[in-house]
Amino acid sequence: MLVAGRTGTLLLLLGAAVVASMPWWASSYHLQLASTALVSAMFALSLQLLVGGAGMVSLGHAAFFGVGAYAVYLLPPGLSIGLTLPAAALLAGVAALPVGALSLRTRGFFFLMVTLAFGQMLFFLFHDTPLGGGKDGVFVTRPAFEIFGLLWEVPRRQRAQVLLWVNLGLLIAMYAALAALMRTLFGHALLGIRANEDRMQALGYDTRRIKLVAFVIAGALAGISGHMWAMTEAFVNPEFLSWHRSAEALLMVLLGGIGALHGPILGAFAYVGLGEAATLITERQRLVEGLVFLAVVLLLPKGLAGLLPRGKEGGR
Amino acid sequence: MPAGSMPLSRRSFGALAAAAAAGGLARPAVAQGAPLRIGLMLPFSGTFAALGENIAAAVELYIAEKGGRIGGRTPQLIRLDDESNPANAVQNVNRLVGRDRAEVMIGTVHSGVVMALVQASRERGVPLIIPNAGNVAATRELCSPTVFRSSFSNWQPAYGMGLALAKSGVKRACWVTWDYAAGAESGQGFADGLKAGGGELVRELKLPFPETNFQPLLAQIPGLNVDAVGSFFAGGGAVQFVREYAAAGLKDRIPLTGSGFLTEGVLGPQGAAAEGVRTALHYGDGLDNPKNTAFRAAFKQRTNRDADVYAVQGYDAAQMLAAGLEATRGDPTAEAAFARGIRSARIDSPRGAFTLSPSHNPVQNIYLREARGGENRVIGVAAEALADPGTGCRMT
Amino acid sequence: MDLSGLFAQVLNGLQYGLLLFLISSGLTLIFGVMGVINLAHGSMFMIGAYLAYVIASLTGALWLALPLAVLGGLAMGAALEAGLFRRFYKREHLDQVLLTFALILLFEEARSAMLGNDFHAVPVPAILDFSVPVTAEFAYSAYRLAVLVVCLFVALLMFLGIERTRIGSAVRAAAEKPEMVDLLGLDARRIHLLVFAVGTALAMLAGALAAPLQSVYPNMGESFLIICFVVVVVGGVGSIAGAFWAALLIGLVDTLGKAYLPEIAGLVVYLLMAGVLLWRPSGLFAPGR
Amino acid sequence: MTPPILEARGLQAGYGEGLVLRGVDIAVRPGEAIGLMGRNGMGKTTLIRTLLGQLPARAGQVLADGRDITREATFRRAQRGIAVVPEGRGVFASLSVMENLLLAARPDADGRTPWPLERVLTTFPRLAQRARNRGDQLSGGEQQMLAIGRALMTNPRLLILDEATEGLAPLLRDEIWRTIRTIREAGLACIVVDKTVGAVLSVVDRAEILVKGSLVWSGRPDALRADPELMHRHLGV
Repeated sequence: MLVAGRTGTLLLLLGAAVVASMPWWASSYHLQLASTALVSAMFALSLQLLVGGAGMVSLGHAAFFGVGAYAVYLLPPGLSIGLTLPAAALLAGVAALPVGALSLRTRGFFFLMVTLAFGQMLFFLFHDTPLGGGKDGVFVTRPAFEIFGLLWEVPRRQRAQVLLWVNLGLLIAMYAALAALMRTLFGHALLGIRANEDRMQALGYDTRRIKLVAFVIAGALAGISGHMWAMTEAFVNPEFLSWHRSAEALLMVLLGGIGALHGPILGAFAYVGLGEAATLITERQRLVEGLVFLAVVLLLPKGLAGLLPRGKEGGR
Repeated sequence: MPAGSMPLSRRSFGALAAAAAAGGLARPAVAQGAPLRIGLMLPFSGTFAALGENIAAAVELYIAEKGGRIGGRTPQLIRLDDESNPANAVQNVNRLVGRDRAEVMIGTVHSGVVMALVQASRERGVPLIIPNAGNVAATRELCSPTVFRSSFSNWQPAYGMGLALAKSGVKRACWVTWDYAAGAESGQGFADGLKAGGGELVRELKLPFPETNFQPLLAQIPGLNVDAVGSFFAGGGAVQFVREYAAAGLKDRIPLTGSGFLTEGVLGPQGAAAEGVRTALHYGDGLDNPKNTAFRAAFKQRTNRDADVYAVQGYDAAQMLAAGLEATRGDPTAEAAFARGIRSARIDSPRGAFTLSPSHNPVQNIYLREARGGENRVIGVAAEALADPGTGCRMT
Repeated sequence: MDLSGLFAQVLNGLQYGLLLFLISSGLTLIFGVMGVINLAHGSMFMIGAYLAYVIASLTGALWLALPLAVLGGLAMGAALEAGLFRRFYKREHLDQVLLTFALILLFEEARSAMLGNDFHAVPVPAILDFSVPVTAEFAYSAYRLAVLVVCLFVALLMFLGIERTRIGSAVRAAAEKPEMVDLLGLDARRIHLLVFAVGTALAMLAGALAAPLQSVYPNMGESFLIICFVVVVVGGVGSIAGAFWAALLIGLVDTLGKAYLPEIAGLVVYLLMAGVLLWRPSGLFAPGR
Repeated sequence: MTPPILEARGLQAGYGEGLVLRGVDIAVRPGEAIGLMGRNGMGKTTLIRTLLGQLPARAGQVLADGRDITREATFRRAQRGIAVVPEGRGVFASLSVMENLLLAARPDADGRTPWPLERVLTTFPRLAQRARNRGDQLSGGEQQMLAIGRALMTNPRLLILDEATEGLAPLLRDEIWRTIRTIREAGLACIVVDKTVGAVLSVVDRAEILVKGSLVWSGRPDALRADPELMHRHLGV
C-alpha cells in the first residue's frame, strides 16, 4: 500500500490547513459538513487497514462504528472525552474480536457474506432490543473536554469549530499511526497476506492471527470514529450499524483508491461533497451516486489517489 | 431509556434558551417585514411521500386562507425531503436550520427522523410542530417548551380502541404489531385501555419491521383463545396484514381491530378483507361538523385530492403556528410567549376543537370507526377528550 | 404448543423456504460459476414483483406476469452479463461489491422515477382468491398453496435440468473447476450467459410470485438478498442441492423462530449461520471440496 | 511437410514480476511423442499453461498448424484438438464418471470420432464398472484413468499428460503407462511430463530438457540414456 510521498504529504497537510482554517471563513453549516467528512474519513481509514492492508473486504464494518457510537449512550453522561474515547475503542474492539475470530475461518466471498451477516446481527441487537434505546435512536450527552482536571463544556456557539478541530486532530493522529503501523513488521506481514496468503503461511506466519489483530484494530478505530460521530451529532441510531453504511465506507475506500493509505480520506471528502452537491442539483441523489460509483468502478480502478503524485510502497 | 441518558441537563438547556432569547442567535429581522422562514421537513419521496405531500398541502391551504400572512409576517416555506431516513436525519436538520436558516420547523412523519428535529429544537430553541410522528417520548420525557404536536401520541388511538373493546364485553385480547417503538407504544395504550374497561391483554405478537411475512404470527392466534385482536400496522404492511388475516379464515371468528392507521388510506387495496374492521383514531370519515365540511371542500378544491387525517394534522400544525406567532407578533424566538400563545389557544380543528395538554400533545376525542364501502365511518366516540398521560415530562 | 398450529407453521416455513430457494439458486450459481458477488440480485426480485404489480393493474391478469418475468429475466440477465458483469469476473471482490451496489441504487432510482415510492398491494388472482382450511381453526390461502406448488415444480425442473442434462453437468462442472471446463474445449462464456440469464429469470419469477404475498415496496429486494446470502453460505456456494436444503432449513428456522422464540427472532437465522460456520466453514453442501 | 500441431517460438511467460519461461522453442508434429523433462520449478507446467493459453505469453508466439494462436482463448485451442490431463487430474468431483466423460465428448475438427464412448470404456474397463459413481468416490488411479479417458473423448490430435502417475501406487503406475503406450500406438501425438524418467523415455520419440525456463537439450531417448552425466545434472537421476 502506498503511503503518500513528500509532495503528496505536503498536499495532504495543505488540505488539513485549509480545513483547520474554516472557522474563519466558512458558515457553521459548512463546519458541520466538514466534521461529517472528517469522521467519515476516520471510518473509511479504519476500513482501509482491512481492505488495502490485508485484502479483507468486510461488509460488516459499520457494526463497530455503531458500537463506538452507542458507547457514548451506554456510558454515564458527563464523562470526559479522555475516558469515553478509549472506552468506545475498547468496546468496539471487544465486539470485533469474536466476529473476527469466526469470520476469519473463511476467506473471500465467504468472509464478505459472514461479516455482512454478523453486522446485521449486531444491527438487530440495537434495532430490536432495549439495549440501545430502540430503533428510533436516542440523544446522547456530548462527552466534555477535560483540561487540567477541569471539565469544560464547550459553549454552543463554539461547538462546531471545536469539534472540527478535534476531529481533524484525531484524523491526523489516526493517519500517522496507521502509516507508522504499515512500516512495522506487522504491516509488512499484512501486505504479504494481501499479496499471497498461502506463501505467508508457508513462510511460517500465523496469518489468521495477524488478520485477527488487524480486524480488531480496525474495529477499535471504527469505534473511535463512531464515538466522534455521536459526539458531533449528539444523536445515535441503529442505522449506524446497517450494511449500507459499510458499503458506503467501501465506496469511499474505492473512490479514494485501495492502493494508498490516504485514499479513504480523499474518498470520504469526495463522497460527502458529492452527496452535498447532489442535494443541490437534483432530488434524485441516489441516481447521481449510483452513476458516479459505476463510473469509478469502470474507469478509475485506482481511485482518486491514483491521481496524486506517487509515493513509495509502504510495504517494501 | 435510562435516566442518565437524558440528552441535555435541564440547566444547560435553560441557559441555551436564555442565550437564544437574548439574541445570541441570528435574530430574524421581524421589524423589517422579512419573510418568516418555515422549514417543512417532510417525506416527499419514499414510502411516506403521499403523507408528506398532504401535510404540506394543508399547511399551504391554511396560509392561503389567511391571505398569505400569519402573525403579521409573510411565510416562506422551505421544503426539505427527509426521505423518512433516520440515518440522514441529523444532517437534514442541520441543512434546514444551519444552511437554510429556518426560524420554525414543521415535521415530520417518521418517528425516527422526528427525534433529530426534537433534538435540534431543544438545542437551538427553534420551535417545532410535529404534524404526525406519534412517538410518545416527544411529549413525555423529551418534552420541551419549544416542541408541540398537532397529531397524536401512539398511545392515544390504541387506548381508545382497547377501552371501546373492553366496554363492548371483550375480556381477552392480543396485540399484533411490528417490533418497533410505535408498535410497542400503541400496544401499551391498547393494554391500558383494555384494563381501564375491565379486559386483559394476554399476548403481544411481534415481527421485525418492515417484514410482511405475517403467517407465523397468524397461525398462533387460534391457540390464544381471545375474543378480539388488536393491531398496529401502517401503509403496505397494513394492507398485507388485513388481507392475510381474512385469508387465514380468522376474520369471521375473531374480530380484527386496531389503531386507526390499520385502515387509514389503504382501504382500496385491502378490499373486502377490511370490511367491518373497527379501528380508533382522532379522525374519520363522515365526521359531521361545519369546520370539517369546509376544510374537506377547500382541500379538495386546492389539491384535487380528498383530505385525510394527515391533511388535518398539517392544517392544525399551521393553526398552532399562527396562534404562537400572533401571541408574539411574529417573533418565534420569544420562546415563552410563543409557547403560551399555543398552549392557551383552542385549535378549531376539522377533527373537532382541541387544546394542548401540559406536555403539548392534543387533548382530543378518539373516534371509533368501522370500515364500510371504502370509508372509515365514524360510529361513535371511543374515548372522549383523551390526553396522553405525559409521564416523565418536566418542562423548565 | 398445539400440533395443528405447528403444522400450519411448518407449511409457512416450507412456502417461505421454497421462495428463498428460487432467489438463492441463481445467487449461488452466479457466484459458484463466475465467482462474482451480485448484490443486485435482490433488485431482480424487486423488479419481478413490480412487474407483477404493473401487469396486474394494467390487465388484471396476474398469471401473465409469470411468463413475462421469466422472459424478461432471461433478457435482463443476458444483457447485464454481456454488457457489464463479464468484465468483472477477474476483478477484486471489492470492485464487484461496488459495481453491484451502484446497480442497486440505479435500479431503485429507476423504480422510483417510473413507478413512485408507494407501497402497493397486488391482488390475488380471482380464481385463487379463496382459503383452504388446513387445520380446524386455521385456513391457508389457495394462492399461497399455489405458490408452494409452483416453487416445487420449478425446483424440480431446476433439479432435472442441473442433474440430468449435459448443459446441467457443464454448469456443475463450471461451478467446481472453471479452468478445467475451458481445457475441455467448452465455451465458458455461453455457460456464463446461460447461468446469469437463468439466475436472473428465477429471481424475477420469485418476485412475480411473491408480489401478492408480500406487496411491493421500495427496497423490498434487500431483506431477501441478505437472507439469501445466509442460505448460500449455509448451503455451500455453487451447490443447487445445498441451496435447496439450506433454503428449506432457513425458511423453517426463521418461521418457527418467529412463532416460538419471538424475543430473538431476528437473530435466530444468523445464529444458525454462525453454528454452521463453526462446524463446516464452507457450508453444508460445498461441491467437491 | 505438414506444419507442427503445436509450436512455440521464443515463448516467454511468468507470474507477477518474475519471468519463468525465458524464450522457449518447441514443436510437436502429428503422431510425435515428446517427453518434457526437468527438475521441479524449471517451468514445465508453466510452459504447458502458456501453450494452452491459461497464462498469457509475455513475448514470442504459439502456433497451431502454422497459425498464430498466441492470443486465442483456451477453449478454442482445445477445440483445435489439443487435450490435456492436468496435474491433479481435474476430475469433476460432483459429476458421475459417465457425466465426466459425456461432458467432454466432441468429434474432431473433421467430424470424425476415433474415440467413441465404447472405445474409451474398452480401454478403461474400470470406468465402465464405476460409471454411476461420482468423481470424488473414485480412487486415485481411477481418477487418473477418468482424466485420460475424458481427454480422449474430445478426439484430440495431441494429448498433453502432466504428471499422470504422480501419487499412484507402483502397480497402478504400470497400468497407466500401459495405457499411454496403447494411446501412442493409436497414432496420437503426445507431450508427456513425468518424474519417472525411465518410463517417459520408454514411450516418447524425443526428449526435451527444460532448465530455468530454457530448453537446454533435445534429442532421442537412447541418446539421453547413454549420457548418465547429463541425466544426473539436469534430472537428478
